[in-house]
Amino acid sequence: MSPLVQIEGVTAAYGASQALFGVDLTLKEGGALALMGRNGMGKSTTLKTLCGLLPPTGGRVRLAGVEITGRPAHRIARLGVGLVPEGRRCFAPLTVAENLLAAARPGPWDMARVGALFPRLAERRDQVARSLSGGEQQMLAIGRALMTNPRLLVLDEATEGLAPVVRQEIWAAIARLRAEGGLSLILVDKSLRELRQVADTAVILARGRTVWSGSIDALGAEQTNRWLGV
Amino acid sequence: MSAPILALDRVTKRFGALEASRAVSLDLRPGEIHALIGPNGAGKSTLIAQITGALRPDAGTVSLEGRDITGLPTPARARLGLARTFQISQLAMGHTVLENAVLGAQGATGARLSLWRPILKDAALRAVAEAALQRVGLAEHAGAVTAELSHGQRRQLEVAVALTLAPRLFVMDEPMAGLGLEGTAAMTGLLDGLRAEAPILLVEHDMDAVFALADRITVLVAGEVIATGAPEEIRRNRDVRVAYLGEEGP
Amino acid sequence: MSAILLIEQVLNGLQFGVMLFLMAAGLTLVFGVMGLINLAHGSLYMVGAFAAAAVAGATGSFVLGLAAALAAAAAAGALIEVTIIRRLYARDHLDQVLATFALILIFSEGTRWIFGSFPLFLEVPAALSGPVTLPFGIEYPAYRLAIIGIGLAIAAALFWLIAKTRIGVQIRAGEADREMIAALGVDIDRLYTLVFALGAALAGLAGALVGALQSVQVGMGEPVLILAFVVIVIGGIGSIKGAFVGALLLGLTDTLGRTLLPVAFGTVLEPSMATAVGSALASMAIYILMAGVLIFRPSGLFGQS
Amino acid sequence: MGRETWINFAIALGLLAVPLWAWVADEPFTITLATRVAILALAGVGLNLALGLGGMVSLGHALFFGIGGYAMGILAHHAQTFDPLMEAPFVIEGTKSMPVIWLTAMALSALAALAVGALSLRTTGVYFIMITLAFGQMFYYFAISWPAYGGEDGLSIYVRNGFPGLNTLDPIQFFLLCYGLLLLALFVCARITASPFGLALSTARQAPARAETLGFSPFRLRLIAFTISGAITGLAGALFADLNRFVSPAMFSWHTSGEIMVFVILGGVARLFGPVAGAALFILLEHWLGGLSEYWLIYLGALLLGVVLFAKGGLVGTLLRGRA
Amino acid sequence: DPVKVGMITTLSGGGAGLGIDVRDGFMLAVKQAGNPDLEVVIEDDQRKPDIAVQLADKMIQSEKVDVLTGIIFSNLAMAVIPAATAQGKFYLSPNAGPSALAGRGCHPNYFNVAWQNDNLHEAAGAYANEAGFKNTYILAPNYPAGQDALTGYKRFYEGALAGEFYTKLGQTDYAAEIAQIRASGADSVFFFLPGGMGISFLKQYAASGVDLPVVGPAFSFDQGILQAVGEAALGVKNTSQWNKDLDNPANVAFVESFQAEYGRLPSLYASQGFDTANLLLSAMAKADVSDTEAFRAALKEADFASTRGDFRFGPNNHPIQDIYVREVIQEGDVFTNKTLGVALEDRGDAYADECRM
Ligand SMILES: Nc1ncnc2c1ncn2[C@@H]1O[C@H](COP(=O)(O)OP(=O)(O)OP(=O)(O)O)[C@@H](O)[C@H]1O
Ligand SMILES: Nc1ncnc2c1ncn2[C@@H]1O[C@H](COP(=O)(O)OP(=O)(O)OP(=O)(O)O)[C@@H](O)[C@H]1O
Ligand SMILES: [Mg+2]
Ligand SMILES: [Mg+2]
Repeated sequence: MSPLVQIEGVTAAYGASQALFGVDLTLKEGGALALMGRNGMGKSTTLKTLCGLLPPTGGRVRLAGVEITGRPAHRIARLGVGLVPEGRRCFAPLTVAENLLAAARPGPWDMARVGALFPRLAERRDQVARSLSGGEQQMLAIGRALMTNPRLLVLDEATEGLAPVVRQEIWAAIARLRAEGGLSLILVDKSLRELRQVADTAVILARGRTVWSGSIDALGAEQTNRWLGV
Repeated sequence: MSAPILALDRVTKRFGALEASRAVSLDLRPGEIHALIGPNGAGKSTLIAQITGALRPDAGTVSLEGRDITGLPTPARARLGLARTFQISQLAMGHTVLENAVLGAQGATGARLSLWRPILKDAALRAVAEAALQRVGLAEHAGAVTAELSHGQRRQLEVAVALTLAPRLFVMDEPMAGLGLEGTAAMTGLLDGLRAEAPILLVEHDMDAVFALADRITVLVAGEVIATGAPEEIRRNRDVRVAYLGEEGP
Repeated sequence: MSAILLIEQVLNGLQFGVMLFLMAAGLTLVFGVMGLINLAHGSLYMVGAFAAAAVAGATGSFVLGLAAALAAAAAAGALIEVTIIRRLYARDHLDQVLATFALILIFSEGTRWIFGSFPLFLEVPAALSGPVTLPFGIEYPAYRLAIIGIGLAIAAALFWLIAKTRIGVQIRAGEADREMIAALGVDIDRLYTLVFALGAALAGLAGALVGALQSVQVGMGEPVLILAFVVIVIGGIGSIKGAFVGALLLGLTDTLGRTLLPVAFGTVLEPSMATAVGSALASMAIYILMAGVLIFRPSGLFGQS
Repeated sequence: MGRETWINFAIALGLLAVPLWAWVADEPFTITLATRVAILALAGVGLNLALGLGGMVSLGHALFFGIGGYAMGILAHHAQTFDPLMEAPFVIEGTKSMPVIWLTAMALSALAALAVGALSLRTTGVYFIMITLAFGQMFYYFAISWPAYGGEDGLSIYVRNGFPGLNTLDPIQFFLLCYGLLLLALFVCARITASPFGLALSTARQAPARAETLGFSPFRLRLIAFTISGAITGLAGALFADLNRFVSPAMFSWHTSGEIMVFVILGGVARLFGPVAGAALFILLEHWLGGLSEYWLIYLGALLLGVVLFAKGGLVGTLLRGRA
Repeated sequence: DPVKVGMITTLSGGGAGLGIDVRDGFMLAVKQAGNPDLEVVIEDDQRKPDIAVQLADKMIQSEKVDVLTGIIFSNLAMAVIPAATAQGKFYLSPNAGPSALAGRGCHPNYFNVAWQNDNLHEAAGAYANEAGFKNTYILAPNYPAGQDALTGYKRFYEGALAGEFYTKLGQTDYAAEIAQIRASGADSVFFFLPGGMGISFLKQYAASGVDLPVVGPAFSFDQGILQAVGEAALGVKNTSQWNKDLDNPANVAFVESFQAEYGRLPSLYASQGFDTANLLLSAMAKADVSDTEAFRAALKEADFASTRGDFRFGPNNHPIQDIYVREVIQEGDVFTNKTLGVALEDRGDAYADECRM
């Protein structure tokens, strides 16, 4: 069986400035992959090329064996990729309910189930997203991605700026999503401890290249020291 | 005990039915870092907005060095020595790093803005700006256009601009947000040194940083202060653990 | 001025307002919902009127003319969306102003090239020509009543479309963050082409309906465009409800200003002076209204700040 | 010197060289065209201060252009007919002296800009565009229907106003006068841009919250810039009226506002010499295409469209990129 | 010597139809004359005063024309004519005749070959007396030409006014005005609403059910416009110095050749363009343009066969001519005008006395 995500030698650039120089990454169906690296090393950019938000300038991206390199974002999303972007990017003038509705596609995840996962969102159904607190917006972004009923959920710093309890809540929610099976994950986060609990494999980027990959348990002090600065 | 620099007295703010600040009182004393923590949506940013003047409280007063500033607009507060950094960087992206800092130095002088004399030729302002950049470690990027900076560098520039103001106090909204582990450590070191210059009111979710830095911590939940005290007391406080830190908190 | 006349003038004001709403509805869709300043909206209005006049002239059927207006304007709208407008969403307002200003030139002169420099003929359908008698003995043109009806129906339909349907939500989401809505699986490009074509079709419909009352000529879209902008700015951009209220307010202000101001000045000035001053002020009235509204409500009556 | 400085230098030189050549070759109309470019560029320089530096997209600058024009028209008209502008409480006579007219034009348009700005700057974005348009339209309709100074027919001034020591009726001398004022305005704008005020203003454009926390009120900064901007455009209006020896409400129309904006965008927003390049290109196009076909506006439209879509940053921006 | 004519007229945008007719009429006469000494340069003013001024500068300074002509609209005429005549050029106006240039602002080198702006309105006033109107409602747009129109009408009209109303320039909806008219107790309506404004007014008036008699100047009932108004205009009386059925040889030949050349019926404006060119040709036959005095005298004689019959210049170089009343009729499926009679005979204008030259 072909892996769910297979990224091979992807390069990408913002205008004239190149950001990715050769990223390789493989995620098997049902797996959870931690994408790591210092600030500005290309984590978000890699995720953008995967989701079709930034067409790669070279290399290949495959989803469940189908080549999707350079396809428009909405096509890729419909193949089952749900994105929780860096910086939340909720639809500011829309209400919570409308934010969720805009993304909805048929499947097990619906308004009620998202509301059960994040009761706070259910309470604020009719509040516009721009007046939500940062944490509430983060929950909304995750809920919104779930509403597309993805097979792959891509979380780019999903716990940034969240209170510890909420962060724990979200990690618990992620763990639950994992346990229920069926959903594969790619995670970017700065908390190593939590990543270790959820992810099974890890990829480290430096200067737009894959510099290390393997089982997360194999990630030792030497690598974290060298590539992450801790 | 020295007189507080900043004092909030029963500040209250409502958004419709929601009470985002409920009679919040707190103060900031010389030389301290006072951390304001609380769950998402507790009303921290709302409180900061009332301190800096973006929002006006429905009731209660905000005073700076004994002077009531509740009704003052933001620029007037800035001129009184209130410096803030933003949760999401607010920088002139098209300007160079130096220009962003020099304008802060200009603001600090409180002088009327000249329309004629080129600002970059003003040696005194440049010196202040360059010193601030030096301190946050951006000196060699002074000529770079701000849009080209990495996220972490922009956070550093935010702090540098605040430094140029030579303020009476700092109000910082999540300065660690979006910084990597390394960056967080560097920022922690920077803030640690800063408190000698002016006290800091710090809003932050990074508990490692908060407990490493804060002299006092105030916990806000649902718009209300549920505890204020030294870090150790807060760490041990049951209510705080339930409402915010969680059982596995540091 | 008698009470009956006053009632009739209020009715005229409302009718003018509804007419303006027809013009403003498409504009607010595109302008508010998609965040695009489309100065060429007036050109689409003109395209509708010319298509209607040409087809009605050739076939003798007003209904066919209306259909042609809808089709031609929608097609023109879709065409410019795909080739030009699409590249402007991400640009700032300035680029949009310049590009659509250029489109006005192209449309106007292109129309003149095809249809010549003389106004075309478009007539109110026979079934609706002439007046009907309303309560209080008010005689009112049947065609204008029909316009009021159509305008109200369109207002309701649009309001429902944008506020209540999933497509409406997606359109608004797309305005807030195009890239994000695409990443959630919505084909925003196609959606926007459709919306733009819908807005254009509304403009074309307005052009055809109003063209039967007015003169179908090159440049007819411009004064209308400005009025429509005033309407949606008063109402609050992006709000169909705002456009509706704004249009009625503007229609009433203009009509009553025109008729009442000279009378009002007549009480203090000599007659010809009063008409001159009164009508000078009346021609500025809607702009004064707009400035007044914006000074007290900087984002219009129903706009979100 | 930076690349942009060289481009600016070339533009300034070009605008001077062409009419000088025309003077030698006895082509007075070319001088007239160049004068037109200089004056319209000056109007654009005014707008650019608000638009480029301050981020205020004003679609109402025709208002100041028109006020400048009418300041000239009314003063010269009274001088021409020898009846004073005002008799009580003190006498104000008309004048044919350019310096007096310029000062009046600038003062009046600055005053108008101050008032319009104070009201309009409460709004932002599209609302600002439209409220400035509304103020322009108010004046337009007022000027059309106000009979005292010709209404829609406008006012003709038979002889161009005078400047001490110059013969303004000589096209090249009048050109040099306008050119000098343009350079002066450009110099002033360059200084303002580099000044503390300019830096604060453009910070207020890019990050208003930042400007506030540094102690600057964005509203005040914008209002001051808008006023200066209005004064410069007003001066251009007075010169334009002198060039045509005629003023009419058309100067107030939204087309005029649109055209001034087109100069700025065509040349490059927030580029010092953008309006100069834009006005020159526009006038050239108008002049050349006008002779091509009765439907030349189609070509003009297509060209403008091409510039917006494919030449980001306008002419100056494109030149900068082309050489980079 | 050859004569070079600069024609500045409106060929694009809103008022283009009028400029095109003037140009076509003018060029028809030029073609028929076949005079190799006459050269014409044509430019489009876009109906913008500043463009018109710029074009005039260009024609004078770089094309070195001897005669200027072509302007349609009064506000553009005011911008161009005083400066052109001050520089010693001849100006022959084929359409606009603002009062300022007929009175104190008259100039020996400025000839108006159409009418003084008030003329057709004056004729409408005179006709109103004849038709027995006692209580007319009058309206016009609020700008100088509109104000002049109402003044002109009142100059000859002897009855009472049921109302006097200024509309906004460019207005397209007249429901409010029509309601005022209905309520005013008027027995007739006079309006001056040029271009699209007139079309809109007439269509809406027809639909309103008010059926008071209407009279107006020819501008809203001319050939180029009538097809767009349609049946709504049938029966309306309007005043004009020309009509296509005027029975003089010059006119019969003109109407026929214009139709043959351009495939449409000539309009008022076309006839004015045609007359302007013939006036110029008649002067060229008598004098050399470089001899200003002689050429001016030759122009003043107006020794050409005008399409409107008798034509001569008054002391201020404005026409003295008959002004007719016409009625809108339908011929087959074409709407056109039929001459009913003369409203004002040998009419000069009200400003000639103020002209000192
Ligand atoms: N929109 C953009 N335009 C230009 N350059 C960009 C843009 N976004 C990112 N970059 C650059 O691309 C490189 C990779 O950025 P990316 O956002 O992928 O890093 P990251 O690993 O996600 O970092 P972080 O942890 O800070 O989010 C960086 O050098 C960054 O400066
Ligand atoms: N303008 C507003 N209208 C209505 N509710 C608002 C508005 N602004 C904030 N709120 C609400 O007030 C509460 C406090 O918000 P605030 O942004 O102050 O929280 P916070 O403590 O800063 O949270 P975070 O840590 O997530 O940033 C939230 O529930 C938010 O939804
Ligand atoms: Mg990232
Ligand atoms: Mg917050």
